[in-house]
This record gives sequence, structure tokens and C-alpha cells, in this order.
Amino acid sequence: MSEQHEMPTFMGETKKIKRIIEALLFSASEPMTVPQLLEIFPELERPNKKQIQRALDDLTEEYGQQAIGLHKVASGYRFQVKTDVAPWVARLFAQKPPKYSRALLETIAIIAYQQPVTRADIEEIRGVSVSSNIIQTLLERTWIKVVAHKETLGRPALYGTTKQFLDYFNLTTLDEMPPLKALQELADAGAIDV
Amino acid sequence: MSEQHEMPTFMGETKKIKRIIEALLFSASEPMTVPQLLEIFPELERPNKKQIQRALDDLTEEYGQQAIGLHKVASGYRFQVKTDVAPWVARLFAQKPPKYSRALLETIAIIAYQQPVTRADIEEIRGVSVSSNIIQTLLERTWIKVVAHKETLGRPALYGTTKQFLDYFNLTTLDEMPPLKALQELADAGAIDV
Amino acid sequence: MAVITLEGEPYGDLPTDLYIPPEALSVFLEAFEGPLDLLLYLIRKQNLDIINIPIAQITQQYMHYIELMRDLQMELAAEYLLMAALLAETKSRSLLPRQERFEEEIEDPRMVLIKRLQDYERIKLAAEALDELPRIERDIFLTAVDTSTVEIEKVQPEVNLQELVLALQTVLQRANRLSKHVITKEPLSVRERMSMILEKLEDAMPLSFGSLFAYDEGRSGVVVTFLAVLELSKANLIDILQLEPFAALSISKRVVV
Repeated sequence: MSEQHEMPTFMGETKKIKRIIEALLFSASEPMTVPQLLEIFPELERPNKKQIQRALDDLTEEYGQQAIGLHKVASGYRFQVKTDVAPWVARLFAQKPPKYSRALLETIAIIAYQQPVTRADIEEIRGVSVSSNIIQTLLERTWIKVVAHKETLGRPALYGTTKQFLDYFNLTTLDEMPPLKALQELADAGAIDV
Repeated sequence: MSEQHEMPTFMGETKKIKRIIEALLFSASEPMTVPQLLEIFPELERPNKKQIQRALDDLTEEYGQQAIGLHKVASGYRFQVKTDVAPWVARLFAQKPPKYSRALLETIAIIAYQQPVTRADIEEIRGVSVSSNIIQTLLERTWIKVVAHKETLGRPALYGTTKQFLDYFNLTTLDEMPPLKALQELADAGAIDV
Repeated sequence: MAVITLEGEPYGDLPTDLYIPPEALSVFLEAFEGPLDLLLYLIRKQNLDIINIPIAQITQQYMHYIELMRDLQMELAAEYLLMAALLAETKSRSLLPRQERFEEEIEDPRMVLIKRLQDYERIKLAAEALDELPRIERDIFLTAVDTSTVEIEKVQPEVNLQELVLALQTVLQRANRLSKHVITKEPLSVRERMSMILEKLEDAMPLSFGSLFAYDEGRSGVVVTFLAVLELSKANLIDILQLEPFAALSISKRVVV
């Protein structure tokens, strides 16, 4: 299989890089970062980061009017369905999307906002024991990982969130999570309906 | 989440249908037929087959210049990678080269230095049995071949190395392999860290 | 918090209604994530400020639930009982005359409780906000294109000569330890030639000794072939035959019956 003889010769370098990146991002099963995209090019033909970034920017603009678009999340760039047509796509899948229990959401929220935390820390905040099931589910979904072990009795695992967690919620960084309400705000909002 | 309030109101019916179909074909894991596409629309808003077909034709043309295109295959329509960029996608999928096991390396080393040898000879030198897998892998790699059969009970195959083996290691003759005697001395002197 | 419904009836007003069917109470309790959640509910329900919670009042209400559930012999998580004890202690402490110096040294249990309630409420709200975020499977859909037409080349493992040498090294050391087998040490080209001669003989037809030599290989080539023939003979792999004195030597594979 020869490497690119079918690629039209009149095609400029910039256009060619964009075209390759377009194909790669559509074919990859996971989001791809600039370094990962660079890695695909043979060393001698490798563009620089700026060229890759330009191709990504061009593609983002090019797909601006389409039903799908290029989106940046924590672990890289990925194509995804635009929000206006998402409800139609949802109809494509017979199964209802999973619902997460309050216990699971509160657990992942504690890990996300207070990481690194031990299971005991989570239990302390929630005031109830955390079932192993929840931790197991979060680990299996690769939303959390063991980042270290606390140097106390029993060396309990310290959990943190992963890039996959951010990817799932369409976020690039933890900073984009909804801000935790400040203590004072909560106090002021004593009347909020819960 | 409301169903389509974000869809621009100025968007014509034809354009809207095309947009929905574009999103559906990009999200579906399998090719989709015209009836399957129709099925997604609620009965009251369902376009006719002609409208769907027109949307498919428009999309085929629209993606004519992109790195991916709309194709009709036996089981329906699907977006697929264009042939000119396929080699780049192949690079994406190319797994990292696997590693050979210690047992395999020992086996090929024995065959190189002690040929012609039977499997029993190799086992005697290694002090452990040699799996058929290893011999099979080496034969498939065309690094070894059966040079003859030993005329003893069972007529076991005698293995020797091939020209391809020499080529791979950039050698003209086996004599260019590190001399065994020197190796033996080094081993005796414990100078080589194994 | 969502209004609890039982058989289509909203049970959001449960606390004021003293007669609660046991099933409803069980549903009611299940709606809470734990004692902190229940306490928060009681406080928020009465539009109270966490900072200024009337401990006595809240404790009374909380105890009321616990008692009710006990009367109904419902299984109650230990955490609820623990909280009951904590509330009772906090309440009794608040009734005691303040002993300034002593109080300063140990943490005020009321403040500890307030802090815990605030921390929990923040997380509870954060979890609700997280649930609202657009997410994959529900609001975000990824794209997939067909790549079955892409040919993927099988990648073969890479080996360098050094690895091969190291592998042999291990074998040699082990072989020495076993000391049963001594690896022969003639030039490798001889072993290579041994393979070649055997290959030629594989068809079982005897060959003349002379035909094994390629004279364009020069003197060293002849020596290699000669040594290879001797080695093969020593290894009992071939027979060297001379049918009559001064006749040409013929080489054939040894057949062991």
C-alpha cells in the first residue's frame, strides 16, 4: 500500500494536513491531542504543532454549519453531534440513557471537587457509608482512579477524577465544572427551596 | 431537554431533514437504509422517501471534497474514510509492534548457532520444552525452515536459519554473528550481565 | 428535593402529618441519602438558616422520626442513630451554662454540626448541578465513520542482534549448569553449510562427495564444506560411503531403523 499517491498533487501542504487530520479524528475511537496527531506523521513529513493547531481551527470553522462539529474536551479533539440535532440522534437508540443515583453523583462530586480523597473522607462528608459498588462502578467507568495511597493506617487509596470523566461531561478542565457555592452564599440563600 | 427549539427557525424543511440525517448517519454504528431513517421521525413530522433520498444525494455531494464521504453499501448509507487518506488511518490503527518472548529468542538463537537442530535438541539445550507456537511463529516469519528430517524414530524436522533471517539482522553470512567462543568466555567470566 | 409521591399522592408534607402509613414512611426515608440529608430537609422546610438552627427544635423533630420508625420496627441505618445521639448531646450542651474557658478548649459540637451540614449541602447542590451538565449517552453523541476499508498491516515484533546474543547467553549459562550438553564451537558457516547439505540430501538420493563442493567459493569454502560433512557424519546425520576402493565417495542421509 503506497503512502499517498492518490492524494491530488495540486493539493497544498496546509490542505493536505487538514485532510489527514479530518480523517484521523473521524476514525479514532477516542479524542486525540495535538501530540497524538503529530505522532501519526512519519518523522520526515511531520508538520509542526502550529500547523496541526491551524488545521484543527480550520476544521472547527469548516464544520461550523454542519450537523456535527469539532469539539475540544479534556483528552483531545473529537467530532460530536451538534446540540440542536442531538434529540433526533437520541431517538436512534432504543435504550434510555443511564440515570445515576444521588449516592453516585454525590460521591463523584466529592471526588471531583475535593480530590484527592479517601473513601473515609467521602463518608465523612456524606454522613453515610459509601458502598463498594459505587466506587467499583466509578473505577470501571474510568471516571476515577487511585492517584496515591494515604500514609496512614491501612494506607487507604486516594481517589481523583480522570480525563475520561471530563470527556463524558463535555469538559476540558476541572475549572469548567459548576462552581461550588461559597459558604456565605449558601447562608444568604437560606430560603432556597431544596 | 426540549426536542428542537434550538434548530434555527429560518431553516427550511429540506435543510432541516438533511441536517437530521447527517447527524443520524454519523452517530449510527451500522449503515442505515431510507426506511430506517424515516422511522426516526415522529409520524406527524415524517418526510417522504423522496425527501430522504434528496437529503442523501445532497449530503453525498456536500462531502465530496471532505476526507470522509457518504457511501451506499448493501445494508444502507454510511460515512466512510476516503481511500486517499486510508493509509494515514492505517497508521493510526497500527498497533505497537508486539514483543517476542524470551523463550522464542532463545530458540532462534539456538537454531542459529547449532543448526541443523531438531526440536528435541533445542529442548535439551534449553532444559525446558519448546512450544509448537514458537516454532510456528519462526516458520511464519520465515526466519527458520525445515532443512531436512532426521532419520530416526518419528523423522523429526531439522531446522536451520534462512536467508531472510540473515537479511533481517543485516548479515551476509552466519559467521558475522557474535562468535560463540567469545560469548562463552564472557559468560564464564560473568562479564555479561544477563 | 423532589416531592415524594405514594400511590399518586404527594407526600411532601409528611412531617406535619402525624399519621403516616408505614409504607409511606419507608419511601420517605429512602428518599434521603442519610441523616445529614434528613436534617437539611427539616431545616430547609422551615426556611431556617443553617447558621442559626434552633438545635432543640430540630433535635425534637429528628427524634420524632427516629422514634416513629422504631415503633414501626423499620430497619434503621446506624448512621441515623449516631446522629440522634449527637443531636441529643449538642442539645444538652446548649442547655448547660456556658463555661467560657472550658468551652474554648473543645470544639463546639453545634458549630461542628453546622459545618458538616454546610459541607454536605454544597456537595448535594454540586451533584445536582453535575447531573444537569450535558453528558455522553444523554445529550452528547459522538460520531463514528466506517473504517473497514482501511487495510491494516500486521506489525512484526522487532528484534536486534544484541537481544539474540543475550538470549543465547541465558541458555549457555543454564546449559552449563545442566552441564549435560556442550555446545559445539566450530565456525558458524560450518553449521550453516551443514543445513545446506542436509537440505540437498532431503530427497533421499545419495550425492557424490565432489558435487557438494563449489569451487568458486575458493579454498575456505572447500574447508567449510569438508568440516560440515565431518560434523554431519559425527552427528550421525549422514553416511559417507565408498562402494569400492578408490571409487568416488557418496553421501547419503543416514536412516536409523
